[in-house]
Amino acid sequence: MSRLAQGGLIDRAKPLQFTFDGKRYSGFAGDTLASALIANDVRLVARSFKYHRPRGIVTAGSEEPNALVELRDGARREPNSRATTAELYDGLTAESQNRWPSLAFDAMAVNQLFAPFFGAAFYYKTFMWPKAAWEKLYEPMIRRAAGLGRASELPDPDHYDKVQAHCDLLVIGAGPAGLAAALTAGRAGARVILVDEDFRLGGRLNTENVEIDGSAGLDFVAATEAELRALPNLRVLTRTTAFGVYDDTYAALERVADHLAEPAPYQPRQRLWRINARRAVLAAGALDRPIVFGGNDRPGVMLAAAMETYVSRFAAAPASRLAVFANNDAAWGSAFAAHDAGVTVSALIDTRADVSPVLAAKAKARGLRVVLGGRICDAHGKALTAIDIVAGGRTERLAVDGLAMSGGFSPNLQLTCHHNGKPVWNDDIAAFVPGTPPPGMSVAGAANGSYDLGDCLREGAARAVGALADLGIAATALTVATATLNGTAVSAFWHVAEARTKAFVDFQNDVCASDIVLAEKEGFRSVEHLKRYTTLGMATDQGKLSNMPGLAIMAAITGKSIPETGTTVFRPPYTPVAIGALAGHHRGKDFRPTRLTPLHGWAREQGAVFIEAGPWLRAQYFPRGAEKTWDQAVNREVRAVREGVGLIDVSTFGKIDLRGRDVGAFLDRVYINTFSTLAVGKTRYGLMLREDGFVMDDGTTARLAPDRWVMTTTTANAAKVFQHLEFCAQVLWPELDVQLTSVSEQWAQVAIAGPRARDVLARVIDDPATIDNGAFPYMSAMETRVMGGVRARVFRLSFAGDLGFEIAVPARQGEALARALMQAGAEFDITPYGLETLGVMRIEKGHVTTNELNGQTTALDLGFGKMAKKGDFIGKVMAGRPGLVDPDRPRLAGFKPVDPNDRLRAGAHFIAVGAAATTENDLGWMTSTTWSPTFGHALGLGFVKGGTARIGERLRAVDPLRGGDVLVEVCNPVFFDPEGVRLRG
Amino acid sequence: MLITCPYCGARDAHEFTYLGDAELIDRPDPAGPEAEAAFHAHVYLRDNPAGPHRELWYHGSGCRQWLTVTRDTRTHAIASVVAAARPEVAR
Amino acid sequence: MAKAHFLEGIDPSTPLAAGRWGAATATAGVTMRRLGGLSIASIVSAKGAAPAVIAAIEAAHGLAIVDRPEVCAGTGLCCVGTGPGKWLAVAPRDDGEAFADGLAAAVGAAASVNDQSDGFVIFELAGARIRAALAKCLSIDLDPPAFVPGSAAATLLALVGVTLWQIDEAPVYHLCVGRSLTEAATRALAAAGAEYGFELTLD
Amino acid sequence: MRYSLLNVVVNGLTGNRFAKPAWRDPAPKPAYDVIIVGGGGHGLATAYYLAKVHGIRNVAVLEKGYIGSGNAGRNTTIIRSNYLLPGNEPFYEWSMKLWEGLEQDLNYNVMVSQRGIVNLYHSDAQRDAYARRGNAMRLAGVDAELLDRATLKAMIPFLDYDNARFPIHGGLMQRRAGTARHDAVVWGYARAADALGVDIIQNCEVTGFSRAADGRVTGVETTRGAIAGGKIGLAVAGSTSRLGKMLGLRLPIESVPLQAFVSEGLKPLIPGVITFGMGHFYISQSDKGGLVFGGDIDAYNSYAQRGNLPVVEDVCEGGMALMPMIGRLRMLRQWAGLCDMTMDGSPIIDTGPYPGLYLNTGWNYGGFKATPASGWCFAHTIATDAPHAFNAEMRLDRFRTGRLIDEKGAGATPVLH
Ligand SMILES: Cc1cc2nc3c(=O)[nH]c(=O)nc-3n(C[C@H](O)[C@H](O)[C@H](O)COP(=O)(O)OP(=O)(O)OC[C@H]3O[C@@H](n4cnc5c(N)ncnc54)[C@H](O)[C@@H]3O)c2cc1C
Ligand SMILES: NC(=O)c1ccc[n+]([C@@H]2O[C@H](COP(=O)([O-])OP(=O)(O)OC[C@H]3O[C@@H](n4cnc5c(N)ncnc54)[C@H](O)[C@@H]3O)[C@@H](O)[C@H]2O)c1
Ligand SMILES: Cc1cc2nc3c(=O)[nH]c(=O)nc-3n(C[C@H](O)[C@H](O)[C@H](O)COP(=O)(O)O)c2cc1C
Ligand SMILES: [Zn+2]
Repeated sequence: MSRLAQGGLIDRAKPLQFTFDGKRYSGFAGDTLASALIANDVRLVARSFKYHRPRGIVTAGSEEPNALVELRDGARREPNSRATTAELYDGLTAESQNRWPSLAFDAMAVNQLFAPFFGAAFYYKTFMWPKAAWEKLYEPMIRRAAGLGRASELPDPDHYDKVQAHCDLLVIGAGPAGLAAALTAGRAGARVILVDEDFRLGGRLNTENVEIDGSAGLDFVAATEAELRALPNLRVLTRTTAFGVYDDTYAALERVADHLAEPAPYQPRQRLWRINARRAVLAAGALDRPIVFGGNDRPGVMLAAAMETYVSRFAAAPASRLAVFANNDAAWGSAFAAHDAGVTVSALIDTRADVSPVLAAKAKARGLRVVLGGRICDAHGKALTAIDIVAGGRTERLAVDGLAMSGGFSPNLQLTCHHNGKPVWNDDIAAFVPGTPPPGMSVAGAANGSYDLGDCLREGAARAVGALADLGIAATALTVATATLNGTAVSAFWHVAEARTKAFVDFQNDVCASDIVLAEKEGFRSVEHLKRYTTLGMATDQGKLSNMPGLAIMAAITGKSIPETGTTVFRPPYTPVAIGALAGHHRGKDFRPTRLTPLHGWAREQGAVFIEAGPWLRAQYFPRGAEKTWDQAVNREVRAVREGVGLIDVSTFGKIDLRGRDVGAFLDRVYINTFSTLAVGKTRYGLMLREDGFVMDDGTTARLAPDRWVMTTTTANAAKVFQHLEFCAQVLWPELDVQLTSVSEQWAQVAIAGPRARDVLARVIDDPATIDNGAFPYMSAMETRVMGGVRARVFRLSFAGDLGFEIAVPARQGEALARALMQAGAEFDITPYGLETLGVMRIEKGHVTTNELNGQTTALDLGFGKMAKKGDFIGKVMAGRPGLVDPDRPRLAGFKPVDPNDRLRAGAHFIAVGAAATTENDLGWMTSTTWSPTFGHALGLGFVKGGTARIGERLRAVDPLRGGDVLVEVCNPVFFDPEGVRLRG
Repeated sequence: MLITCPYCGARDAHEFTYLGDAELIDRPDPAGPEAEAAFHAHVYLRDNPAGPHRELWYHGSGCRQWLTVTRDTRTHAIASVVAAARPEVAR
Repeated sequence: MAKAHFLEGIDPSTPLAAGRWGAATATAGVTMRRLGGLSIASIVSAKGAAPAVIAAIEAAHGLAIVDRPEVCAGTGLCCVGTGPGKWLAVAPRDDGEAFADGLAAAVGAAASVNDQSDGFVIFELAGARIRAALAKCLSIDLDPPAFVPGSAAATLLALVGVTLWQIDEAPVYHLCVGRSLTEAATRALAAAGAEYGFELTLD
Repeated sequence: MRYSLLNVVVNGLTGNRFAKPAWRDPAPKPAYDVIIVGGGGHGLATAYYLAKVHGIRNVAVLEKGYIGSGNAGRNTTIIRSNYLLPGNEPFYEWSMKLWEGLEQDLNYNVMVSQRGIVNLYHSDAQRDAYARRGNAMRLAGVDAELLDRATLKAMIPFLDYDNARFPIHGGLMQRRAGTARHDAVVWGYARAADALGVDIIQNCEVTGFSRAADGRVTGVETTRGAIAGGKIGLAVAGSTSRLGKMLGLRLPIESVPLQAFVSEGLKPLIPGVITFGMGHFYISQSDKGGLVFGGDIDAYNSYAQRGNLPVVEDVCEGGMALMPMIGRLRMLRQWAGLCDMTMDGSPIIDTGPYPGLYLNTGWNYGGFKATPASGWCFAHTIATDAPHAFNAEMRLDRFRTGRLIDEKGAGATPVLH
């Protein structure tokens, strides 16, 4: 066991059991999977992407490139989970990934032997011979070898939440800088949200042994946390990563239950926070970075800052004999911490020839061996066993089982780049610092390149004061008199030229220094090309560790400076985010809202089968008795209407109330035909175009009173038409007196159709005399009363093409109306019918719907050319363009099979008899088809060149997709009652 | 992206529907001499600038006003939001 | 296995039954009660006529309303601003038609009045965690001073268009939803409130 | 240097000592016969075919950043030829044919992977529209199949067929469709064009044009000096309006962001390309193992090359509705490109509108698959001063004449295409 006997922020009273690759281990509450593995002496935890090299744990945070595991099992298996951020819970299970048959013996490691041929982008240059082998052989092989973990392939059993929050100040990161910012703003009374991705507040204070105003750093954290949590205006969110900066909105992911075996009942697993923050302070700290030398990827090599975290925060020693390799002061602090905790520090190798006397003295006091001006060129062992130190022209091999490296820190400035801001180079700290952050964001502490603890605290407080001042909120900066002064000096050093073995830049994607050399030789010199050619920085850690050394090596080869070389772009998310969290509750049946008509309950009582019609659920048909298939029901329903009477729920139509002096003039401008002449008590069919001359929608509009009209739109276009009319009324013609109100929800609407329709209505309407054919002819409309005083609107219309009425009543009366009609029609065998039957009858009648009004058709195409009036209307001018009036455009016609036994299918194309079925000979296509019980054969509507001029002609309707080739006759699209006798009867 | 609707206040852009360049407000005179050319330009041709852009948004999930928003297409920064109706006839 | 979310077992076309749902907390953190016996009407002013409408309502009902997203409540009538020159008028009476006719008579040609008593359903939302639950479905800021008793907003709840206004400091809210979407809105709130214990009352 | 097995072995054994740049890095010459503005897939392919098919080798491709920095380097790599309208279908099928031989032609593995595309349908009306499209493809000699639910279920078992809000009824499939490696396409064309003498000039932004008295466009001004050109072709995708402005041109184009997403690397999971018919979501898996997915555009004009959160959520909602197994998989990175959306959703490859000027633009969110044919047809149009039959309908004046190519029927609202 490498668990140190004392210290650490773990709860030794709470032991926890877990398994890794099936083997049982134990750790403590407060551990991460990584710290627990280290405490159990597990070094080898993963295999790399390309060469399947053995890998260990490199970091102690979300930047981990190597220690990725499959966490949990079954449907909850999560590939590519970072052991360094997975909190230990009792019963945790994890498996290593991307290895076969086992982690210790991975057959794919033979890839390393071929490494000379597997350099950067090798796949673009090979696998082309023979041609067919790419897809048959090479690609499947590559795909199997690539990828990391395995998805569960089962539906995710957990659920997710999304929350909106609003605040004056969002503080990202709860290290000293963030805590100072939050406390300053919180005390000022501002609305503050403080997020940290860790499960503890404190940031580096949880690791480093420092003092603030005379007390321990951890005490400062505890006191600050207590005060923050007590403030009502401040919200603290731990386990919450701010991952993206969008316009006016920060996105953060809270891992609500990932530290539990499974979420408590009704607890979401994770929560997506969308935060509208007026100002933000980014205090995300800085990340230690690796140095590129031979074998720097071996298990046992880790970042110095991480080593210190394992030792100090988790009381887990990553090594028994440790060397430290660095170019900066901070790593010396890490070495001291390890030594002070009882870990043997065999050597402290610094690339610098000089360090501050203070550091030197501290090392001396501890009796540490220090090598100045030295480098490690290679590390050895499957798990680290030895290192080669180069100093003073000599190479020395030193046996160690742990190496802590530090190439200096890189500020965590990713979020400052999400609005295309570019970082700027700071030579003093050999790092990029934030350039232009997104509007409203300022940066404090190590994220801003300020590495001294006192500076971090002061800067955090000052940024909060500044941000609140912008908002007119006065705040007093938290004051700190003294804070531990740790050395912060650094001298740029990236790559050990003497390395003899593979030196890794991007650990996860196996990008080596040699790959960068190759990329440069082949002309991929821009950092963005370098990235894409070598995959540097494209792994799950997004180059948090590798980008800096990679571009520094490129800069060195090309002889350019680092700022001239530049960085690649940081994009959201800061760390990968579960897709489920971004979806929240909108999945399964709740993917989109379901709309129910006011007659839904009645239709269900009647045994309806429902179908999704856009957002609506509508009755499709009403099976009866022994009917086995849907078409049996539909044929019965059609016959019932044609021979007697049927009723259907048409409540889904859009209904728009128009009121005002100028409604007539307004409608004249939005419809192609005239409405201003429509008499009160009449309704008219209208066609609406878009301004580009194509049909937008059709429907009827009735005039109920001189200044009150009601329009119906198609179900599909209800919202679109309302928006369009609002545009016309508010923007185009504000001078017209028109008020628009959507009354779609208020009215239930039922259509009754069939020869007996009037007889039925007569028994339900309060004054039957008013619906006499004379008093109420076809295309009449009135406001009236039904069922003994219920307000109603009755329209004499029929989409089905029969004698018909549509009756609208207030929605709550809808089901009562349906029942009343059913009762009144019982003696005529009144039959409820559904969408499917309506579809049959409208085709029989040649009425067009979405299949025909698909946005590609003109009024002429539909045979409505004559409807267009002389004066202006929307779409008039553009509809006159040659392409739209071309006589060669396919026009609407009807079709029937020459052999009545043939079936027609929508989507078939028309070809002249004797002509080949090719694009050149394509005459048009079938839009809608049905088997017509009324005619005893199939019917179709479609667009064909020449349109109704071809009536009587025979064409092939070819349907190669389904092997169809049917001889059809072109007909009048109105099959049923072409003279309209039924309608008017 | 927040759009500060003059009636509703700051609202997320997902409550709005975008239409395009605010020149769509100025429908040409259909009886004008070059009506077809004018409509062609009105319906189809756009400046599509990289910079400030006057554009139409409909607050369909709010107050149902059509708004003219001046927004920089390089940064998404919004300089102004006003009702799209011409002021002389607006409410 | 964690318990599947209760909504997964209920088809959206089947109304969510009244009662307690979600976490078994001592008291429901979120309560949703359907209010019955209300008349609702929409008022849409003619262009430039909003002042006339305001004056007419004041004359007829003694209620001073404002052309802002606020709710003005008097005895027997409250008006919720839903857009420029637009209001939703709500009254505790069960004769929507007459209510709308009365309003229409009062405003005359200054506005278009429509009975919407059947077009909308109004819910009362309350409970100690109601703000937290609403934050999961709405994107507007409900914290004071951004939203206080008397504030109103036409906005999106999950993906459903709604009008919301605040009744008191508790806070209690009223939520007005289109009839066809009441089930969808109920489900969205049930999902949001499940964590805190959700209680649905239908009368 | 031709890539061959031998070459790979030799380089491996010699530690790549003899590796050569894939393309030269020439300084701009004062004049070229043809200047192509835009070093995306289309611009580079145009230069390649100008040199290869038309023997015009004194050609420069000017790129303001690095080649492939535009949409060519940020698309979801889907290639297909399942178009409906005769103005489009033969063109895209020609593109598919070129894809099928591209590796051999370019001597570069662009990883054309014909794993098939399935467009799901969820209603009879959608099925009918797909049937119309599939049959149009078959008439044009292109492969298409209409799959029923049972066939689909056997092929793609992990979709949510029953519980979904919009049950899956079937799908239109094109087996020859699939994906190609976006960056490799750019680099492959660049390398092949360079080998034929084309100058590829990066970090060279066109900032203006020179015009003769008769209006003829005679050259460009760039951040690397003025360059004269006999003919000048624009292939700048989302930047066409910005260049158009320098020429006083207003175009039927609006530029909007389209976002794309990639997940962490995974073992093979998704076989081909799948598109959801009732939500904005489509997905495929890259050879590296990342799930590459996307959805709707961000519906507003923008040159920011980044999008907003509501679309991210919308896309992920679609993904979860369609395949709830991806809930625990993580989005690794998101980015956006500038789409030059036209008023009918179809592209423009045309001569003019000024002498000496040639336009290649309006690829909406779908021009990657067009890359080979676009280059091929644009080269033809430039070389012969007339469109080829494949791009005969893709002309600028179609908005005036009304001979639109509107696959979706969305009309003159670009954000709806
Ligand atoms: C997220 C996303 C997903 C997509 N998915 C697909 C898909 O799956 N399938 C598909 O077929 N299509 C897809 N597309 C569309 C496709 O990427 C584009 O249509 C296509 O790449 C455009 O052609 P291009 O490659 O030449 O453009 P680009 O690569 O954008 O080339 C244009 C070049 O012009 C340069 N340029 C601009 N201005 C200047 C100037 N002034 N001077 C010099 N150079 C200039 C730019 O820097 C750029 O490199 C997608 C697009 C996006 C954004
Ligand atoms: N001696 C040196 O050279 C040196 C260098 C760097 C840092 N330091 C020390 O480190 C400390 C820096 O303080 P600080 O407050 O700037 O940083 P910090 O590292 O202490 O805290 C940063 C916090 O931000 C969190 N975080 C990062 N990204 C996040 C995100 N996207 N969302 C949510 N949380 C996120 C981290 O979990 C962490 O807790 C000081 O003590 C300083 O002295 C020293
Ligand atoms: C098909 C495809 C796959 C990608 N896969 C990855 C990936 O695995 N890792 C990664 O970091 N980025 C990936 N990217 C995204 C690029 O890193 C980059 O974001 C994109 O090319 C846009 O460029 P920009 O972000 O530099 O603006 C991929 C992009 C595409 C188009
Ligand atoms: Zn508004």
